[in-house]
Amino acid sequence: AEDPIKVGILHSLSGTMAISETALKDTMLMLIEKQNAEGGVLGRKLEPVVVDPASNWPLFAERARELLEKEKVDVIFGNWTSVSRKSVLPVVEELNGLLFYPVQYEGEESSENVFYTGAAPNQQAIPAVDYLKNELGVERWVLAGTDYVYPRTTNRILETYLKDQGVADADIMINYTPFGHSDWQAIVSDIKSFGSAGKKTAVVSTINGDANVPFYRELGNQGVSASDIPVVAFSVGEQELSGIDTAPLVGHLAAWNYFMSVDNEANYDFIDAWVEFKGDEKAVTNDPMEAHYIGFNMYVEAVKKAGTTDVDAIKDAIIGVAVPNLTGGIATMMPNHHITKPVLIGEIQDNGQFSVVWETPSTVAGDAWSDFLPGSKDLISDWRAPLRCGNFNVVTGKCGGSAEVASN
Amino acid sequence: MSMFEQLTNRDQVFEFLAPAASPVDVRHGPILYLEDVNVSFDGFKAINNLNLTIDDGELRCIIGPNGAGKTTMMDIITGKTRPDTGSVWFGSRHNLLTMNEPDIASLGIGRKFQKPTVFEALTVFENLELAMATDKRIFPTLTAIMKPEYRDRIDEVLEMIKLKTLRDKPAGILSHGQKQWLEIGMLLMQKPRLLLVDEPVAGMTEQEMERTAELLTSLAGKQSVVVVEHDMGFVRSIARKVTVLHQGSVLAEGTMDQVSNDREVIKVYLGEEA
Amino acid sequence: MSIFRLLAGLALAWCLALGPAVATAQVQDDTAQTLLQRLAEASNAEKSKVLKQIAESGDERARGWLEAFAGGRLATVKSSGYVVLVTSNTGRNWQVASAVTGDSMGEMSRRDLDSIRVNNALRSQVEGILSVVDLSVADHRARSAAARHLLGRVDTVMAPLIKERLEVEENSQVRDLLANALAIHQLEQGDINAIEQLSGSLNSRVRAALNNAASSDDPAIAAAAEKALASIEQKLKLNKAAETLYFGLSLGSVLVLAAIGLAITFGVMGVINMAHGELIMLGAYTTWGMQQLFPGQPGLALILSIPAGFMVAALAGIIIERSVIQHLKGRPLETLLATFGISLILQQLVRTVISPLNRTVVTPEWMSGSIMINEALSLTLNRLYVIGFALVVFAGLMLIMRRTRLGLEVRAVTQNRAMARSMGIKATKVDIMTFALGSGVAGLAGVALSQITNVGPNLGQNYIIDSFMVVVFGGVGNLWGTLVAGLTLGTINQVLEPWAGAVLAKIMVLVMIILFIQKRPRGLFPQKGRAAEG
Amino acid sequence: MLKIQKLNQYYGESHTLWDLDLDIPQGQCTCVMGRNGVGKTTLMKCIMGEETTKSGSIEFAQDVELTKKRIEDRSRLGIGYVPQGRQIFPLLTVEENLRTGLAVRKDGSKKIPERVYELFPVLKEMKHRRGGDLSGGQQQQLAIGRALVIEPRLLILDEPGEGIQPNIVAQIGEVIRKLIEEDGLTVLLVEQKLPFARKYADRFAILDRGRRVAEDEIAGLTDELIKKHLTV
Amino acid sequence: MWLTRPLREKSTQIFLGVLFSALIVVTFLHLFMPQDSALHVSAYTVTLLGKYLCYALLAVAVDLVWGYLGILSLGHGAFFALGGYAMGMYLMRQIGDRGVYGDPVLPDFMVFLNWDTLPWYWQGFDMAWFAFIMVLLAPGLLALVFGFLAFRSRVTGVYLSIITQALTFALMLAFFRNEMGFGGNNGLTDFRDILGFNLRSDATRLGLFIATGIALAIGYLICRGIVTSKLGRVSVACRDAEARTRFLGYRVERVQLFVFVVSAMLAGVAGALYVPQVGIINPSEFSPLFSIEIVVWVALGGRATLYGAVIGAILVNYAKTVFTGVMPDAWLFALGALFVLVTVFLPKGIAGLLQKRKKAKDDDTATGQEATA
Ligand SMILES: Nc1ncnc2c1ncn2[C@@H]1O[C@H](COP(=O)(O)OP(=O)(O)OP(=O)(O)O)[C@@H](O)[C@H]1O
Ligand SMILES: Nc1ncnc2c1ncn2[C@@H]1O[C@H](COP(=O)(O)OP(=O)(O)OP(=O)(O)O)[C@@H](O)[C@H]1O
Ligand SMILES: NC(N)=O
Ligand SMILES: [Mg+2]
Ligand SMILES: [Mg+2]
Repeated sequence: AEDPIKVGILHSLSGTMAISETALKDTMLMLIEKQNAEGGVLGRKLEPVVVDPASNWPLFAERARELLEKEKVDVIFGNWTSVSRKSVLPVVEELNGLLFYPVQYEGEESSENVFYTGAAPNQQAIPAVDYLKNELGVERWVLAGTDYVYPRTTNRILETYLKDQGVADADIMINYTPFGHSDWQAIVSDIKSFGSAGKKTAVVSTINGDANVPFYRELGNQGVSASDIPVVAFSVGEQELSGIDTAPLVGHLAAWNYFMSVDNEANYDFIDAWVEFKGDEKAVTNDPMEAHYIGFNMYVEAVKKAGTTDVDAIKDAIIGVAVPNLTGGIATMMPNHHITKPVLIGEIQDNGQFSVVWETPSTVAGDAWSDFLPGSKDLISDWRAPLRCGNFNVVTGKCGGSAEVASN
Repeated sequence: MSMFEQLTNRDQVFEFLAPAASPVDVRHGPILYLEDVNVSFDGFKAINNLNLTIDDGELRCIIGPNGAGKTTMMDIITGKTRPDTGSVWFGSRHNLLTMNEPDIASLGIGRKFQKPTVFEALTVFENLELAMATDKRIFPTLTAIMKPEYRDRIDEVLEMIKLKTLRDKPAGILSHGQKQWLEIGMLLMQKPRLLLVDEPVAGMTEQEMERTAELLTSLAGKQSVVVVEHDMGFVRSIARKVTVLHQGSVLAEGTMDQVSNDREVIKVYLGEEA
Repeated sequence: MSIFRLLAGLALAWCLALGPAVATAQVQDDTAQTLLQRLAEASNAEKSKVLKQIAESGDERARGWLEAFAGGRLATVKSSGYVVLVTSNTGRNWQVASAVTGDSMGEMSRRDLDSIRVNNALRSQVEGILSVVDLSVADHRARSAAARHLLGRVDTVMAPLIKERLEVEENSQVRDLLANALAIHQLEQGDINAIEQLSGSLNSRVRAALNNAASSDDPAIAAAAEKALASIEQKLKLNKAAETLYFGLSLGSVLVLAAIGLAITFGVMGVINMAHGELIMLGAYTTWGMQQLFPGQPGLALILSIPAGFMVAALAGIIIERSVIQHLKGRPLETLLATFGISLILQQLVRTVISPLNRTVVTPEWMSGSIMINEALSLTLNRLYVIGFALVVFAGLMLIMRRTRLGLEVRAVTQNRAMARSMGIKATKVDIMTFALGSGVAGLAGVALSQITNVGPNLGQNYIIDSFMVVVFGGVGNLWGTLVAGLTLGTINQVLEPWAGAVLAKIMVLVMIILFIQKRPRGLFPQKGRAAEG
Repeated sequence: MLKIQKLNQYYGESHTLWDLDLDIPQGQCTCVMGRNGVGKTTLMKCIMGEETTKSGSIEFAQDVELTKKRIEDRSRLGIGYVPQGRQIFPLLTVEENLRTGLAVRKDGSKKIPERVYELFPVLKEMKHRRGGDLSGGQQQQLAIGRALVIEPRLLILDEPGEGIQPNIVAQIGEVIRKLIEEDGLTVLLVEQKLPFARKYADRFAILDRGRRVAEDEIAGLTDELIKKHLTV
Repeated sequence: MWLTRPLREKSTQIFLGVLFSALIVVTFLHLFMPQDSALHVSAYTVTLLGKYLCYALLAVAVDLVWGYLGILSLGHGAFFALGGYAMGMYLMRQIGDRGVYGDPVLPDFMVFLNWDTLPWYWQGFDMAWFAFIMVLLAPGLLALVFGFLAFRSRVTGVYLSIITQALTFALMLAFFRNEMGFGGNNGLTDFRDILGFNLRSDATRLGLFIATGIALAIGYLICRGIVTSKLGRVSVACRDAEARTRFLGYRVERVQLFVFVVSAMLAGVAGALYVPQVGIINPSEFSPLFSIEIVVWVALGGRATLYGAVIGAILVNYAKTVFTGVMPDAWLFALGALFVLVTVFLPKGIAGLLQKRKKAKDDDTATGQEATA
């Protein structure tokens, strides 16, 4: 047989991010196993190469280099945090690798070598705010986040967006907390008073990771219920809920592109496979896992289409590739290396699942560059010939500063 | 002991070129002067209106019951303890209460502690090297080199304190008595104007005591020496003037004979048969 | 929303007028089934109507249906469209029962069921219906909750009914709430006199109503509302201060709990125990484990976790002491290296054996929510318990260290091991017991923390730095110091947080610690005297 | 009471005690003498178990082989130790320092024997002061008092008079005699000061460079011996 | 001269010999061995080794203050990170208009945070000489101010350790804040050139590796020079009996300050060389756990030996690299066990093991003799 196709898996298995990323590694292993059971791709088996960047950002770059230079993998699936992606980015560009990034992120990036299968802000944050405004009549906004770039950027975008819609300064409260923040007493109390001004108030939460549990606990204990002040979260999924006592949370919201509870045969099959793979009846699936599912299938299709695993060939072939997602729709790889996704709003239920209460009528294509940030509203990304540019300025008609990189 | 003096002066070719390390002004009287000093610890008065003067070149013995405040007095002089009230002058120019330990030490006050304290990780030789009177600022210390005459001096002292064989052993392995000797050696290296010696002969044999007595007497005159000791035999052998401290203040002062016949001193300190 | 109002009004009428007699009424089973099926098929707007009909049906099962609907536990069987009640909805197969008869229908695959969607608006509507019904129940707490729910939700149809209810209501708290609810409604109608009733209340919905009135077109009303608000603001300030103090104490007691075990192992024994955080983590996982052992009885499990958490962590401590620490006597700095290794191992052990994911620890009923001091000041119960627990643990430790021989012996052993042994003190035993004690207390901290924060492999790391900070700030070797330091740092943090934000507040606290140590180089309660100065 | 035979001790590679034999008869005070660094303290530490011996035996009360006992059990056998350099617990109060000795008392008493306070009244006065704050002499008194708390059968004193005021030194001597005569205590004393040794000891032994070079009744401590082994 | 004195020591000669041979061998194998040869050292490995050498220099800096001065700094990562940021700022400015937004002056993260001018503290970092001075100055100054306050007040022991930890923790939180103007959590990344050389070329990488090796050699010499000088013995005296040293007339706080600042600067240099090799600097380098880890390397290698620190740093990080690759799920067990076993069975670290061997051969060489002029 031919050499196997080597698939690098770059997810933290230790350190603070292991909590989120371990499941993604397992997802990849499961997908690869399944693909191999079906005979691989182009008659070649797939071979996973797992490394542990240990939640250490420089180590991500080092491991990526190891995967590409030493292990000579054909493609990498990996990363969770933005900073780890930023760390890896120069390496995959230098060594001309392929990276599939499965997590919702702040946008403002488009690399020739990276495929963003998670949501850009316009595929999560904006629709969620629209829902709150239009369906729940929210007029007053708390933007609460962990102090790092994803929440900062998302909140900037939302702030601009809300103000464009006529929301007054006084009706927006912005709050940042450190990673792993565990004492939410004062903040929840502030949110409560902010919410007692007579207008319907909601919290848009970009609070990350471990900080969520104490946050929701405090909300519950201080008697902030979803019917008073709903919280819509962008980083709380089924996996996070599996570590929370959900009873006091019922009715709070999350915006994602996938929920485990979605009633769809493909989804049920995926869940069955996952439960079997993990050997744990309680194993849950979540949005980034779906993103890997989509990304993996897109890669497989692209390899089939190109007939090779050659990186440049894949880059050309993958644009336009469409595969089914797990919510009954189709995900298509766009020229800006982002994909089309439906946006779903779900309410937390007492069983740790979300019940979908609203969804976009059709899928939304991801924007690499936000329309709501002054620096980027004129930029577009298109990696097809002849443009081949990740940051084309439509006003000046020039490809931004990365022209050199593109020809690298 | 001219040999010793020679040693200590070897780098001073001319008197007026001597480093201004110890600009003590003793023209107008005593080298050390304590007036109305008071110290209390959590309400306990350890030093109580203490007045004491030591003349330049004097050898003074201080005795007194355990807890009389002798060590505390030395702590005050060397800047380790700050008194609540009172004044402490070194010569007529230096108010010791405004200075910190290293400043006081560089003025020329050296001390041997009651409980021997040496640098255990350093060798005996290095202990002496560090004590040597040299420029103790950072860069001079960094660039200091071991001149042959320094080495000779250290070896001389090593000979004197009988630790030659243990020269390159870490000081941590010394026996109790050997550490006492090493501390005395360090004091000698320091060439201070004023030596404060807290219980130098504890744990020494009679003969060693005699040698120590000789050493201290020989230093007096050129340097001022304050000795605290409980061994009356030793005190008697060196004493000129003796001060008895009791409950933080001076109980009696005078010659050894005067003091040892003082009823109070006998009562609180010496005991009937001494 | 007016549909909801109308419905609520009707329901109230139904309830008040007919009383318990209606509760026994029953509709035909097939009618009920159709009703529920319509609920399943309806759009959100229509669902609202159907809910109304269900409420009006007066069926004794109606409450169950409404609650099940609000809880997302109604589903239709895909093949038949039959509406079922989901009695257990975890995993891939759900337990279902007939919604109409209540008979169990066994397990069904998730694939074959279609959940009836509910959302916040509908849930709120159901709550409204139920709370109106609840206004006439016997339990005054339930009435009070129902009345509170009505604040800001009364409309013209309901107003007279509330008035009637107000006549007969004898509980003063409920009366007050109802009066306020009514007054809000009247204010909305432009009745300036209502402001008087509202002006003393600290309730946030009342404030919301007054805020709205303050921007009213009628200048008289606006002015009166402003005035009422101002007086409320005044009272709020006081409450706010009290609240901040409470937050501070509660954060402080968490710090104390996390640090107090370290005050023993590090402060007294001198072991730089980097695995302290992981011992806390073990305590937290023990709580989780106990809750798995006693499903459905989180309270009992939690109480049993106190001894269990202590034992588990103490046992781990003993193992650590015997296997590693005992070989490092007299080399305290090396303990840092070894225990750092142990902490890595323990973390990964939990990741591998249990899961890298956080575990759910349920808060028992009696520990959730808050006790209300007044409308603006409530003390969250879990935190209150933690404060109490911290104080009890502290007192207990203090007793052991002060009143028992162990306290004396451990200090003797750490100050001069050889001499202590020469005095006949069994140093090895003392080491084991002390380390076990410190570790056990860390376990207790874990039990408490499981009620506040995540139970996951990183739990320990989040507290280790703070713990060392507290012990050192208080003065190593002094338990009082740890207590005071923890509470002080907690309070300062909470005082700073509102105006500096959480991140800056934390930075400021750290800088403060640095500066404070300059002033007092040996912490708040330094070891004094000759020996300490060295 | 104590019979030491062919004892050898090393610090790392340096041989400190050489084939040392020593007999300490019951109910007497034996004084060990020798220049600084000859190994007196080392010998005491070997008896207490603070240093391990390479070979040889230490027999206690005819039948107990001390070298096989753990340190903490030695004090339980009734050996009290006043080490050189006092070794008090600096951060424990005076009273707590004394209380450390209570655990091994045969009668299980929880009270510090009055005798200790009688002998060293200053200790009673300073009961609540930290041991480390005491003056040198006071600490020495505390160290002796602490050893007495356990009511030992054998009392080891390593230069007990060091730093103590003359009248109390004399008093200590008297107490030693009294304990020997009244309670049948055995005392092993390290002392440099001849007058004290002559006055209170029954026997002496001289060490030189780790070897026992003389052993006799105290009367046999001749100037010649002194000259040979005790002068520098 | 104090700096050249260590060159006469056998241990320093061996150390430098091994270091320079390694540099030469690696360079040779990288440049002249064919790519497919088993002996070829890839650019990946070169950079990896370069990273180890940075860590080694950092560990040497920590050993200087911990081993010889008794100051257990749990915040040395802060100095490392500051040096790294100074270098990162230079590298950011070198990107020029090649950033995603094409702004010739502002780094990308500033554009997207809507900043319109470069903050004052970013001025000058476009000039290499200025940036390189800052690499020394920033950590040096922080150490100076912090050390001045702490040593003046005689903060010692665990109290000092914990406030160094508080220092690095506070800096971490501060640098996380986007308002600080250092790129927040994402830090500084996507570097292009250094001194005009393309950072993405193998030659530059090799150059950086060699530069790091030389920096380590110089750093080692400086430290060795200090510890073998009289000042080194004074340091040890401060470590063991601070009060006693004062009574000899040494200003302990100045000795501590001097050594601390030197150590901080070395750490800064290590950070500056680290950043271009790993390609990112972000606030996690300030994390207290990283600083603790550095101490662990030193302890593992053998405290107060300097070369032990180098061995410890390289060994632990090599172990990490190997373990995370070979057994990604269980590597923490292995690393944890390594720490435990070394402490229990090798009380003086790995250097202790080497010393024991050496001791058997030639007995002692007293430090006093090395000081001979
Ligand atoms: N830091 C302190 N805290 C409390 N008490 C202290 C402190 N320092 C000294 N003292 C007390 O002050 C008194 C004087 O002590 P000092 O050490 O000066 O006595 P001394 O004369 O040197 O006695 P000795 O002859 O026994 O050495 C003692 O009672 C001692 O307990
Ligand atoms: N820990 C140690 N390591 C190595 N050598 C040691 C150690 N302790 C003591 N020594 C050496 O052993 C010898 C005997 O010491 P010891 O303390 O027993 O003497 P000593 O007879 O009690 O003297 P002193 O009269 O000074 O108290 C000394 O030469 C000393 O240097
Ligand atoms: N991209 C994120 N969520 O960091
Ligand atoms: Mg004294
Ligand atoms: Mg001795």
